[in-house]
Amino acid sequence: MSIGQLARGRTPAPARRAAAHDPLLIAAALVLVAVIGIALLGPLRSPYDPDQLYAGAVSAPPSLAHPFGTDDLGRDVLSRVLAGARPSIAGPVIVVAVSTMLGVAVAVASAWFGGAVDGIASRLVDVIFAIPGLVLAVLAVAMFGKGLLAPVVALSIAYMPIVVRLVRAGARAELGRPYIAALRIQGVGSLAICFRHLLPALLPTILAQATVGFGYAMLDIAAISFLGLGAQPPASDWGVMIAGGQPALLTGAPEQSMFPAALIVLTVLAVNIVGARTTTWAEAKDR
Amino acid sequence: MGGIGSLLTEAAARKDLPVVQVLSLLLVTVFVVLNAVVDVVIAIIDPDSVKSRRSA
Amino acid sequence: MSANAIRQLAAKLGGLLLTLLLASIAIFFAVALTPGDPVTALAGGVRPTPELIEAIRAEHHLDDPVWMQYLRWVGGVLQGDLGTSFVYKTPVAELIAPRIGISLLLVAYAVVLITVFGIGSGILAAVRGPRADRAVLVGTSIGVAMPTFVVAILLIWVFGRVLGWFPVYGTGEGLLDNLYHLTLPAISLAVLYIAYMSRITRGAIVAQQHAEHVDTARVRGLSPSRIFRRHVLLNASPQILAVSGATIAGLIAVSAVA
Amino acid sequence: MTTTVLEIDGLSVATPDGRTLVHDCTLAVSAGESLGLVGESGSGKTLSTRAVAGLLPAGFTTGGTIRLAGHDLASLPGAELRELRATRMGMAFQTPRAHLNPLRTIGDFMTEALVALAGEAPEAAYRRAVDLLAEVGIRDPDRRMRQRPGELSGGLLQRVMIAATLAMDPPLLLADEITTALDVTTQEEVMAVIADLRRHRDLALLFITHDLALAGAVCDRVAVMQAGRTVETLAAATMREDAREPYTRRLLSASLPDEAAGIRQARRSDTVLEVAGLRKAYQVRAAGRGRGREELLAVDNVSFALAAGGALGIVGESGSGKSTTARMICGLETADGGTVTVKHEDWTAPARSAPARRARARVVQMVFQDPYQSLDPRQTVRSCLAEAVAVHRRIASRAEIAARVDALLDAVRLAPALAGSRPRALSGGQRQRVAIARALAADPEILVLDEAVSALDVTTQVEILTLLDSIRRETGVALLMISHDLTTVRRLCDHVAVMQAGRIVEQGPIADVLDAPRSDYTRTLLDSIPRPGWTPQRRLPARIVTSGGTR
Repeated sequence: MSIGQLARGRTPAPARRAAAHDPLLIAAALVLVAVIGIALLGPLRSPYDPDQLYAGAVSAPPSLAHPFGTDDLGRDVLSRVLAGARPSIAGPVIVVAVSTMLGVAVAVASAWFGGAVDGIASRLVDVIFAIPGLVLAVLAVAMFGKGLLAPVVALSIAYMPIVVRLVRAGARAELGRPYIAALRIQGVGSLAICFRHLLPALLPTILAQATVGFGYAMLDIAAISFLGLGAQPPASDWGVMIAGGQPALLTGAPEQSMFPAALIVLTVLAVNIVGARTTTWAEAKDR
Repeated sequence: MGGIGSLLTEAAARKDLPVVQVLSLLLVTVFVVLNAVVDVVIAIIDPDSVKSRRSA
Repeated sequence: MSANAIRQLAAKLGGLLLTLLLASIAIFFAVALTPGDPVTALAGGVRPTPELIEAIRAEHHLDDPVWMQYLRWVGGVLQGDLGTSFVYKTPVAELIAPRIGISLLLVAYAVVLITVFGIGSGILAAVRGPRADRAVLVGTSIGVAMPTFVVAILLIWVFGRVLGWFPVYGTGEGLLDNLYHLTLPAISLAVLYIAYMSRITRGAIVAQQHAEHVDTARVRGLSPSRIFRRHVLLNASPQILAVSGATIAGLIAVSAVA
Repeated sequence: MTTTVLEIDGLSVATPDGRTLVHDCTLAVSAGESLGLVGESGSGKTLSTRAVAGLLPAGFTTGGTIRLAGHDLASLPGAELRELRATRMGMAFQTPRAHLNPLRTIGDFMTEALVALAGEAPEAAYRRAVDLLAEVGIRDPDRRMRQRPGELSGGLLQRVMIAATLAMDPPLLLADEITTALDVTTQEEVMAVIADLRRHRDLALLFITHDLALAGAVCDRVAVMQAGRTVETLAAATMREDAREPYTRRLLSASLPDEAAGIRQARRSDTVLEVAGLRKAYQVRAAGRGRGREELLAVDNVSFALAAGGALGIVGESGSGKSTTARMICGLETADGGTVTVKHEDWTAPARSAPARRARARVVQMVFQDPYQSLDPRQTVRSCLAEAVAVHRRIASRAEIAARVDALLDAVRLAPALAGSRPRALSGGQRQRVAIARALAADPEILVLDEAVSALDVTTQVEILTLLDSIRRETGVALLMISHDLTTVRRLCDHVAVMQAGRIVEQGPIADVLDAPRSDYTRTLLDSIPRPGWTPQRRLPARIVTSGGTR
């Protein structure tokens, strides 16, 4: 046992027991469950129609009737926040899913075959990497018009290089280890090595990157909607709502922007915490 | 804000393609050149890094 | 500089140019293949007559093969001809020129904030014991979850409206007034990156603190401050630099959009 | 009258979570004396040394006393403690490459303490550093001063590190496994340097090592540590006779075997593996200022034969091409020339398809050096073995596979209770047994052992070698053993081939080669093995440049 391992102390307790003693993790998990719950069921349970105008209550402060108040057109903010969960969560989820799947496939192919495949993939990744995600998203909007589809597709591509770089480095290190050579000498097939040994080994890396990516995707998509290039009013996307609440902010009704903003921050925070803990745990398990 | 930002978003919203093209290219150039400059600075601090960085 | 270093520099430069070339092709062709006829946009809202269409096509060389158009575009850009806006009908260069100064100032301001507070808090977290570490961790956790525009409206609300310390719109006259007006935007731009840089800095320093060569320095009796400066910070700097390069570059992109 | 420069009395070391890893370390080193501190991994020798040097990880606590040059370390405030250590002791480490700052030049490293602590002028410090480098036998010290650690070989770096410890003229040198990562001939160089320094400077030495034979050969006395305690301290010259503790005796018999007993009779029978004119070249960037690429011949015209049921050892230092040869035989590398013939079939080209690899797997298997790296850390012992079994018997039922796994565990003398464990929970020896069991799953006729015991403690090495020998006798599997260690080869093999710089310099029955070597290189290798009465020699001029040599 090396000094480093000694310094890290005893082998970590089983995950379930460790999690029970980690209030932050529990809180983050609860937030996530709540947000996902809202995204799945929220619209069904919302107190009002999110697009219904209530002329009697324009920019009203929170009250019993409207717990989060109403916006400048007299729409119920709570209902809109609930309705906005689905588009606000779905975008980042798609971005992360697509970029991770593409990225892992390219990375594993690069590491596995090396040579020309690796060279071409690396060059491609370099080029994509040179175009910042937001710029690519704006370019996509210019091409295909406003809406969520173009930015989501653009970000899925823009987030791929970072996945490729991380996973490729991990895969190369893993493939260089003797146990892979031992499996090959046994005559174990390439696909079996890939799915039974290589991918599980890379899972902590992939997971960590996916959660970080989710945070950034959520921020980027919200920014695009906020700028008016993504989801279009009257949609109740959180980014759009924050933008819509801006004038009220200056006239003294901050809650129209604050509630959706708080939800974005909370969601990203919760995903980051859960991701970080899961990764530490997965790494400890492998060591 | 009166900077490049508002110009680019507005151009994208109005499909002003020449503006979007040029601004994208400008940003990409800045991005690439800046990263290259940093690479050179790092190579001066740590000459051994040059060989390994590409594979990282 | 050794021949080896020059060769590596040349290779680096070649890679840079190739990347730029490929990126410019990607950008141009993406736009060229955009659905919808550019003629409609060029005609500027009027329903174009066949003669007008002909004229526009000829003027903008739209009948040439796409790669010819690409070469003409790149050639123009290299010579400072950035093309003409569809919307304003003015040269793009004239649109950009008056705005680029304020954007650069904003980015520079944010970079200073990121360097000072990002790297500073990262060092603090790494060397000032568990309590400072925890405090910085909490701060950065929230920081990386804050969208730029949310920070912006928070700041506008608190400092602009509630406290009234900073202007919330306009860019002001003269450099000092510019900076004053840019304070809130620069902070909003910087928060996420401060949090990110702080984490990277802390990680790089902690990794170096545990490096074996630091044991050698300690056993030789060198003072802790000297070990920190000449063995920990110096060795952590390539990693910090690498990330700050990408960060600043990314910041420029964000500032251009948000 | 001799003064005691270091005295450790009843030292204990505990982790932050309260585990005591060192219980009672007691030893003393007098001026000019050399004491070997010997123990296997986990015995606490490194932690005890780090306690002396002040390098315990944060939160570790110590008990007992450490007196350095008469001062109790526990009683001194931080700055004085630092100064005491800086002037009264020097320390060299196992991995010089990791222990030198990679971004600073050798010159920076050599002069830093002189300028910062002794307050010497930079020019004077530079001259002194050059003298020190010359003293440890480094030629062209001015050039070395400008280089960075990445440009020097491990042996050179270790000498740089030793030279640097001398900067403040300390009376004591702590040497923590300083030769473990080096080839035997380089080890001899470094030990010769240390011997010279001790003669000229009256330097006391605390020599920490896992290698009892080495400690016995270079030290006056040897302290043996086991499970956090110093169990006994012996005079090196008479330790074989004086040892009382059973643990010490076990270590002694594992480290210094009776030479005659190890020699085995060569058997002649059918050839199962034949290698002829094997060649492998790597393209490397040309050294120095030159442009373009040059070829490095890793394996150059290598030929040998392995008899069915026989045991052939291939011996060489790092970079000699022995592992590359093994990897070509197993199909992990492609040969650039020559042939590999297994059971009269041409195996030179690696098998492309999985079925072809499986067919070959039933003939040749391999065991790797690092048993931790060669097992998937996520797999339990059972699932690892079951996977290997299932690959070869595709239709076998679950019960049949389980039965076969149990049989394999039994074959490598592993308790069935360990089947559910992951590699992390196993000891090094247990892991290597699992790796051997996995290799046996295919019922191979040839087992290639690539440094298969060199990462293990000596007592464990003997266990694994005994196991391999009995497996060979029971199953008739032929062994091809790649090793840098002549002693282990002697224990297991009947034939041996000695490789240097890609070529076989000598081969034949083991008794002929080891007892009557014909090549100079074999003789050098044999002479550099530490043994009682050994005097390490400086052989630098005679050394042929290998990858471990000067660059």
